[in-house]
Amino acid sequence: QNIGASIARFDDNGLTIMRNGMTDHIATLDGVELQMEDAQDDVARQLDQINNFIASGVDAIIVNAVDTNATEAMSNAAAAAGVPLVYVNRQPINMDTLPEGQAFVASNEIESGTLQAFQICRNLRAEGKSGGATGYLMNGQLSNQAAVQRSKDVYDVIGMDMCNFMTLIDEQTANWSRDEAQDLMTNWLSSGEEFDFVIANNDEMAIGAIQAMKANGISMDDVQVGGVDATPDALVAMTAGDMDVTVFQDLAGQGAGSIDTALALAAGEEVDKTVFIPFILVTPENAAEFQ
Amino acid sequence: MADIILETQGLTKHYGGVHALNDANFKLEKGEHVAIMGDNGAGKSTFVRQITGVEQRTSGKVIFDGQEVNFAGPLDAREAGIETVFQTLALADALDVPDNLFLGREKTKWDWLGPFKFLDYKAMRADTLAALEKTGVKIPNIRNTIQNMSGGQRQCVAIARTASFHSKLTIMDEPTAALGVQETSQVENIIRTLKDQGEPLILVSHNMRQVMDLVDRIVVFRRGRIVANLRKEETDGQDIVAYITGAKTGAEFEGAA
Amino acid sequence: MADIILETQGLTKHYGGVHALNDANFKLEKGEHVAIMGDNGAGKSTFVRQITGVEQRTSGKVIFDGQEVNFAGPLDAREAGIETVFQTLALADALDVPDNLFLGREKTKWDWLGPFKFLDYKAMRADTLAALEKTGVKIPNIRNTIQNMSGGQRQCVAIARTASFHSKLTIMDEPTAALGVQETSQVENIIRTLKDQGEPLILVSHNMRQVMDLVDRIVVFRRGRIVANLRKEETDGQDIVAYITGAKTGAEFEGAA
Amino acid sequence: MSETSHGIGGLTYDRKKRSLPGEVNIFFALILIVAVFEVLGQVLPYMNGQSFLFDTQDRFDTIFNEARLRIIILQVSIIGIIALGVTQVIISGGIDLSSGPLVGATAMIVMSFAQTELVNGNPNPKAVFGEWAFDLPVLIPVVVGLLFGAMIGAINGSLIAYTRIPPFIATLGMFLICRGIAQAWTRGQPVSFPTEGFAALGKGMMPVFWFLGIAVLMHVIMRYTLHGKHTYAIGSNEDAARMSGINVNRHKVRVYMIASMLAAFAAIVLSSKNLTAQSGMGIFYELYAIAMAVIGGVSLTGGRGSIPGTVLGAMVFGVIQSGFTYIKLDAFYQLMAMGAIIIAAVVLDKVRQERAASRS
Amino acid sequence: MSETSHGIGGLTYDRKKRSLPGEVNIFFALILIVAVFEVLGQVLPYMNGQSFLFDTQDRFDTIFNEARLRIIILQVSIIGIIALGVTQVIISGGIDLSSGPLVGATAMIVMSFAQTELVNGNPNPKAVFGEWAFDLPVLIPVVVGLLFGAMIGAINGSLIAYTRIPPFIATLGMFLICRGIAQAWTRGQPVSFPTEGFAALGKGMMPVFWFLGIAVLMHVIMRYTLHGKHTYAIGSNEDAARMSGINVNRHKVRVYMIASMLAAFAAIVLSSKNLTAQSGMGIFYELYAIAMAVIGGVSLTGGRGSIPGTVLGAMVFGVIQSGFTYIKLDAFYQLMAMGAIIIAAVVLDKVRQERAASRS
Ligand SMILES: Nc1ncnc2c1ncn2[C@@H]1O[C@H](COP(=O)(O)OP(=O)(O)OP(=O)(O)O)[C@@H](O)[C@H]1O
Ligand SMILES: Nc1ncnc2c1ncn2[C@@H]1O[C@H](COP(=O)(O)OP(=O)(O)OP(=O)(O)O)[C@@H](O)[C@H]1O
Ligand SMILES: OC[C@H]1O[C@@H](O)[C@H](O)[C@@H](O)[C@H]1O
Ligand SMILES: [Mg+2]
Ligand SMILES: [Mg+2]
Repeated sequence: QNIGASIARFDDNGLTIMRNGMTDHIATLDGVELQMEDAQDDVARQLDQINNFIASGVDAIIVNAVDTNATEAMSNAAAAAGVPLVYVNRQPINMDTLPEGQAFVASNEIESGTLQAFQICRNLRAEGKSGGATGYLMNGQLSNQAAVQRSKDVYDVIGMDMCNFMTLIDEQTANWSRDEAQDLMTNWLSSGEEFDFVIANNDEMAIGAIQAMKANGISMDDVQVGGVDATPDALVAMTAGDMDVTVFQDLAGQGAGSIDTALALAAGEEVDKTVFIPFILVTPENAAEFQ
Repeated sequence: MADIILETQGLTKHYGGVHALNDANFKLEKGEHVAIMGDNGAGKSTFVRQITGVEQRTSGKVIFDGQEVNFAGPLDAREAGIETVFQTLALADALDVPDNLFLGREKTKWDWLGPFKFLDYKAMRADTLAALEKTGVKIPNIRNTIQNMSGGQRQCVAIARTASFHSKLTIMDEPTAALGVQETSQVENIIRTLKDQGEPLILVSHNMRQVMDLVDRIVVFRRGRIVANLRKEETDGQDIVAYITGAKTGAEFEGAA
Repeated sequence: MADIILETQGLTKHYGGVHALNDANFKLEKGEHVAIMGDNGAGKSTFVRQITGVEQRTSGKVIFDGQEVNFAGPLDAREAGIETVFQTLALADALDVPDNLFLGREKTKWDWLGPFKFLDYKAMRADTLAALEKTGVKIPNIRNTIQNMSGGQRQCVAIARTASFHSKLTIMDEPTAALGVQETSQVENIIRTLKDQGEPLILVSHNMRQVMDLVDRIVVFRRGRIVANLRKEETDGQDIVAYITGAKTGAEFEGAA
Repeated sequence: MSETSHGIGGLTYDRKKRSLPGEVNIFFALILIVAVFEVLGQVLPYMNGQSFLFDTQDRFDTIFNEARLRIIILQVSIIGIIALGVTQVIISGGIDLSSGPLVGATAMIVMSFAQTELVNGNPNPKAVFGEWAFDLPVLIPVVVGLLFGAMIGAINGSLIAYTRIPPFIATLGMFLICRGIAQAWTRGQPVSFPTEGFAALGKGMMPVFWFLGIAVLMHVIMRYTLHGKHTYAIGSNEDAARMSGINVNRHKVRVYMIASMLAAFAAIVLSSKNLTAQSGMGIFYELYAIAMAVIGGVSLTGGRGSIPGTVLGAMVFGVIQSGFTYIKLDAFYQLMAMGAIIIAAVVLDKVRQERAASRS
Repeated sequence: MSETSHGIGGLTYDRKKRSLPGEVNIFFALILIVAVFEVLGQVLPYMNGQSFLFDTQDRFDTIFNEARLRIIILQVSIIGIIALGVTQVIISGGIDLSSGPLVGATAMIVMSFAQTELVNGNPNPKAVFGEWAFDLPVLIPVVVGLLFGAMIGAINGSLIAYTRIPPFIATLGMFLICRGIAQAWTRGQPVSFPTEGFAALGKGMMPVFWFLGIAVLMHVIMRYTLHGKHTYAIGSNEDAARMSGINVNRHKVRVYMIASMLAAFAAIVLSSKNLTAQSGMGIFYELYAIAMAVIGGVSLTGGRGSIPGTVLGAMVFGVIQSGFTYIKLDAFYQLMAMGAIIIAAVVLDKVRQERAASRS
């Protein structure tokens, strides 16, 4: 059996965990070969990769979409060639009209940002700051849907009655990067404004913000910091008492699940068209479970 | 004054601290051939560059064909009717001989296509051969690129280009410097033809024999200033050298240099 | 044969379909000054480029100072003792005069620093003034970049560079083409000094007077072939022109061109 | 005239010995790369003797693996269209870094004018404008896109021509500006669900049709028209072109406008092909487009190169990309191998050129 | 000698009228940009009269907002180090696109040799090698990194010098190769938790110290040593340099080696500053490094530019970046504004240059 997989970006931290989940799972299976391609964050390249897989005659295709709006063209290409297709991690836009022989195993980004921001809101309340709290929001890459969605989740939470005591002083992008987040945070700090929280679209940026704040002598007890991903680095920061909130998704599980689904489709079996893998909130209390 | 084709008044060019051209007052009559001589660095080419708009002058006036002119670039000068062979030749290295000869005034077909009109390669090639013939140069393959031409071949292409088009004034900056014996005499014939046709010429040259053979009048530059203005009949080689080296200065130019 | 400094046997260079140099057999004795003449495109510079390793020859042999040589580049040729003024001058436009004069053999301090040894600007500037003095050129500011120099000033810098360093053989390709009257005679003096010092020279020139004044022997190129080899005493200007134009061909070169 | 030797002064020129055009080298490189993949298919044990270009499983009517032939050219057609415009920019002595981000910006804008009202009977969930912008005739988004491209190109060209700043800087600035426009347009949200008319522009093999059609047109322009000749002249020696009376400034504006309009057209085809527009589209396209041109023999110092060369350069990329998937090369090593092959292709070209130059 | 007029042949040269060095223009541009931000701070209603550079809240001992001064230069120090090396590459007539990906690759490799055994008392969750590679002396990762940089630089330089392929292509190939290496090293996993010794290299203001220290060194090299002079000569006229007897090939190898070693060093400082290495690090650094050099007056056609210019060019970026956060410019518009300012800075420089050139 030959499976071809096209992954949005190979040098992405979260997706690397998912990729590893896939390769580890393949190693346990006999006679199954997995060929993985890096779409390098390029929608068009991803569609081309699918066509290349078709030219090579693979038995099934797995897609981690660069742009979940572009899935229709991919579904069409695979359906026309009669090759089964599984979307993983990112939910395709044409989910209601998926052709025969296609399925998805994904999670819903609405959860991640919401869980994160809401927990920060609760922590701030617990600290007695419900009279008013200010903070910063760090965006991931502005062209990235996860980033756009997670930021939107934050506004939605802040818009709720329970959390509308929170106001954003400023939001800027640090492109998922720890380095840019450090510089951005330091720039914010140089204005000398008081603030109570920093919400970042991912853990790397949250860690960058923490490093900058610590370098400027700010106590991590006074600031709520939240990220997404529950990376090992973030969990260490959390145990050290620097980071307050992160969100975990079972990326390795998604990866393995996508392979099983693809094999089942290739074998002509009936499968569930949709498998939702939920996000899980991580705080210092349950951090140990994820290490 | 209707018979003056070119006049400069107080033409001056400074490059930072270098005073390359100072207060040049120069006149050229219609049909007249004048040579400009002078040491290396005397300001001859600088003078040519100010007239043709290659550079913007520091001060002074240029009057061409009865009108004060301020050419923004060499394109303007050419459109006004000044054809120039620059000392640096101004050829496009990666193009071949006909391309260079017709650069900027190609023969075309289907002109309604505007900037996308088609080139009439055939006609241009034929005309190129005719124009080069006059310079006496030998070129094994005119479709080779200019960068593959010898120094003299390049110079002949530049001269042929200027000589192929009618103009109100022709300027040649050391046109025969790289030419062989035969080619030089051919180019001198081209210049004589211009004279016969009544087209005025400014010839920059270091070649005394050539100057004495060809022109009506000799203007000498020294250290950026005009120091002499001599009718050919009233001077000779030794006299001119005296002006060039600074041993003598023209009466009307006292105080210069 | 110990007194032959340079010999070429059957030296040939073709560029695609262009036969620029064919079967050139040439000899130069130690201390001898030889001129190369010929029409534009006759192959003179091509000959120089083959000897100095600027290009790789199509066939033939070059024997320099008793050894067969195959220079991979001009660097090799210079290290073997050949100093050349190329027709294209080979100057670095963005550098100033002393930088160009000493390009490739700068005066330095603290040589243990290897490639990072320090430049001795002061010494180089002083030497530059001395070397330029000999060419008679005038330059307002030697710290201006070469691109801001006039044609003749550039040529003088290239000549001063070659003349400043001792060598086993000096080659000059049309060194005075762009020079004024005074500068030309200064450069001719430099060449005479070389002659007095017994340094051999190959001079490419179109200037008959200069050639007859300076050299011992004249070799004429025509259409890529050597067509005459004349001792100065046995020839004159008209005779040479006859060879250049093809009206005559040297007895030992029958069959050529 | 092609019978004469084009010599003057009684010299003869041996036409049979003249050098081959540079495109021949690239063509050989291309053949070589294909051959390597064919051999690898036979030699690598896990490939079970598959063929790269030929149909060994009897899936197609001809002897070729037609799916392979199609994807090889399909996957480079869109960047190829950009490369055609970039080719003239580089020949003119410039460079255009803004084409990649321009693709992203144009795609977003164009798609906003190409949306349908109903998606599977429901209102379009990604609508950018109101009512009036739904189901417009396909000409409207296309014209809007081309006008936007023309505008960006005119700005690039004017900056370069009239302020004399280096093209690298002008187009790097425009690179950032276009990325900004792409992201600001919908604040990062993708735009989807085009009309059927619009979707037809990039369907199936349409991108290939556009690429090759435009290539022929651009070849004629570069080789036979005034525009082409002046582009080469300016790239060869800008001062000389100016002194010869070419209006260099106006010409440069036109060159950059054509390049940006082609990039905009590529964006139209791309968003149609993918049925969506996303602000991150076109990432690194500028680099690949430039690389295609250079592999095809276009000289980055200007004055030299050709459209057929660029088409071949694009094919090299197509073959490599497809070949990697074919031999199942690990994605980590694909980048490295791609880098090495780009270098090798150009080295090969150089070596053959030098050999040709020193041949008797 | 500085007293004489450096003229020959009896000519006088008016030293007082000579043109100012180009760096002065960039310095003015920098002042102008700072002034604009100061004014915006006063003018924009939501800024409540804050100051960009001055301490209005009495937080510091001096009148300056020292935190601002520090971050302005800190945030450009690492790319600045790369720009210093790129400056000599561009002056030599080349270009280096590989520096960004080289940062990513070097960071991954270096960090693998800089890990601690225990993190908060637990075993390092990110260990790349075994036991033997833990808690090595800081010199080891540094030397490994510099050697890797030197190797990449030597390959770049040798390709460019000996096969004569365009630097754009050689380093674009290396761009892809380095990206591949960065990703293949740990198959995409980040490497974290360095030793304290290693973490000290990029802590606090250390990056600034390295940047300015190396800038001084490079300035001396470019201005006063043989290496510098030959770099300018080759960039000005490579053929002339060759004919004058400079070993151009060997020199180019050295130029690219220095550039890559500086990029590798930047990677060391960067990964130390961030306490992590990720394969995507350094993305677009090559473009920013080139832009810093060009804004600083380095000419992309070679032969012209200076290290102080590049330092000022870097400062322009630092001020812009900090200024944008200061005025809370919407992220979508930051890119556009950055693009516009880069263009404007270079246009300003050009205009002043031309005015100076035509001044009497
Ligand atoms: N762009 C420039 N910047 C500074 N100095 C310049 C510039 N152009 C020319 N010069 C100087 O101006 C003076 C006059 O130069 P010009 O080229 O006019 O001399 P010329 O009389 O044509 O000499 P030649 O006979 O050698 O061609 C020279 O000293 C030269 O160095
Ligand atoms: N790289 C090249 N490719 C093709 N043809 C060339 C090349 N270089 C020179 N030629 C041709 O070879 C012939 C000899 O050129 P060469 O430069 O040796 O002439 P020359 O005798 O030095 O002439 P001049 O007196 O004009 O300098 C010319 O016809 C020239 O066009
Ligand atoms: O696409 C890139 C992003 O993907 C997200 O899923 C992840 O949480 C981020 O850390 C970032 O890597
Ligand atoms: Mg002159
Ligand atoms: Mg010659």
